[in-house]
Amino acid sequence: MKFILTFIALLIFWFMLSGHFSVIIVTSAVIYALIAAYFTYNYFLEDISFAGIKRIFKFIAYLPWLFWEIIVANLQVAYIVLSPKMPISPELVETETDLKTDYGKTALGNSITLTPGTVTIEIENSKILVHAITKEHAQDIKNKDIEKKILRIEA
Amino acid sequence: MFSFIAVIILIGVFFVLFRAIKGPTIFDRVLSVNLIGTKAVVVIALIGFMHNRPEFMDIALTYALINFIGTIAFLKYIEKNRLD
Amino acid sequence: MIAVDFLLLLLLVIIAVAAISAKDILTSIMLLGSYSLVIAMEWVLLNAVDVAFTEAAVGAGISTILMIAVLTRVPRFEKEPKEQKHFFNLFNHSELLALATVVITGALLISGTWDMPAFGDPNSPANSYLSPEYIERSYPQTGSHNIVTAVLASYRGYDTLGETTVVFTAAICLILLIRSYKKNER
Amino acid sequence: MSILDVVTLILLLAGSFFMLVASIGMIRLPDFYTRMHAGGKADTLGQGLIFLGLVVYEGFSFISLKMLIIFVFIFIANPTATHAVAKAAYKGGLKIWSRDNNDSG
Repeated sequence: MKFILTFIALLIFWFMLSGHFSVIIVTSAVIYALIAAYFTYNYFLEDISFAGIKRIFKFIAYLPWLFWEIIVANLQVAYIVLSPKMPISPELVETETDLKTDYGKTALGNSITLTPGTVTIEIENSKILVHAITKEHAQDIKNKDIEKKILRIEA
Repeated sequence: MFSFIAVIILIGVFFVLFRAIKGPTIFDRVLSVNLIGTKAVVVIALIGFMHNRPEFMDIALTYALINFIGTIAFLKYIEKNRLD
Repeated sequence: MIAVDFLLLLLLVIIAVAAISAKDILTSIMLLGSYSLVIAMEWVLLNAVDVAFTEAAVGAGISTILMIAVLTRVPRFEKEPKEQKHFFNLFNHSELLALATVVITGALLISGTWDMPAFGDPNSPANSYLSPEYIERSYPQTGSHNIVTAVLASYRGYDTLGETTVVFTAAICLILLIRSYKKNER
Repeated sequence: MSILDVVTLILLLAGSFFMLVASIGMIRLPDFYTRMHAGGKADTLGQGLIFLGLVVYEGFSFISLKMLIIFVFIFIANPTATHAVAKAAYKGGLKIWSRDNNDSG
């Protein structure tokens, strides 16, 4: 099952890149996708459950908020970098997370990195270590706004 | 239009290169090289549009992939002093 | 366009000098990685997409990882020179000789470019009769749609055969060198 | 100049502005962890905006599909790479910079 899904994903990726559909190319696509799927299907696709489709839609609904936060974050970085006095007071923050799956933790880590003033340094089991660029952002991380949103997706 | 944007990004590459050469720690250098790679992806895409030959996007895609792998390889060496 | 060209060449020179003068070999490898990124931008700018693609896969990807693999078996930092050189001692005779050789070779190479046709000149010999010849005949003669492939693999077939032999030998040597550390050491 | 050209130009200029900010940040910020903020955020959005601008310019075609793949890949890979560098630096024992002990700049 995992093998077939990996094979189909690789085949779709091949056709997205090549865009040609002659006999030779389709045959070689199938052969190479089989070889690549044989080597990689254990690393790819950790858990397959059809409840995952619902999660994907929830995740897509989460993206606009994330994109808005990214833009805010960048304007803030631009302000910090371009202002002559550099209003920063860096701090390390450590919190706990209730997320279970690896996908959820990855999404949380990347979201923290992309949102204002904070960068993920380490996620070990349920501990997160975050570098915040000012004291206020350290407080934001302790409030766990992002984590609540991702928990709602995972549920 | 595209060459103007490419020039702006290349000026940025000079700044990043300064940090890559001077960088007090090795991690500054890894970060700088990663940034040079990402800027190269953008510049290659822009050059493709400058020549009206946007098939160059294949190279940009390859570079985006290779740059990520290269960064991970550097870090693996620094952390463990070996690659396997 | 010319500004992009100029900036890329300037970047190349700076990266090359920095890569030579770095004491930490890991830094040199990183700078060489970015060197091949920059030179690939230059290839793309000159419309040599195939070369840029090879540079992407080999120059930035594989050779960087191979060099790191070599670095796991050799010391990472360069040795300090035994005695610190005094400024007046900086150029002793052998270095002056090397400098003279480099300058003369460079001057000869640059003087060789004066007779070349201008870049992209439509009336140059290569563009006036050689390229149309290849464009017309390469498909009927070799059966390859890609003209560069036709030139490399058919018209210059023996040359390419030699090249691939060299590359193949190098690959075998690398495999022999690198694979032993799984079994014997560590 | 059609409206699409104007949108393209705005996106490209915004993207190159953010990439320039990332580069200046790499020079001006005092230590590795703060530089990471510039490299991880500003560069990601800058690249994303430039590719979005190129997609708008190109319209709907195979090329823009590829650029969308690059766009998605950037937003996954860039924060991951930043996180990997940060983790390695933290394990390597690099201290964070603060106003009180600014010796590591």
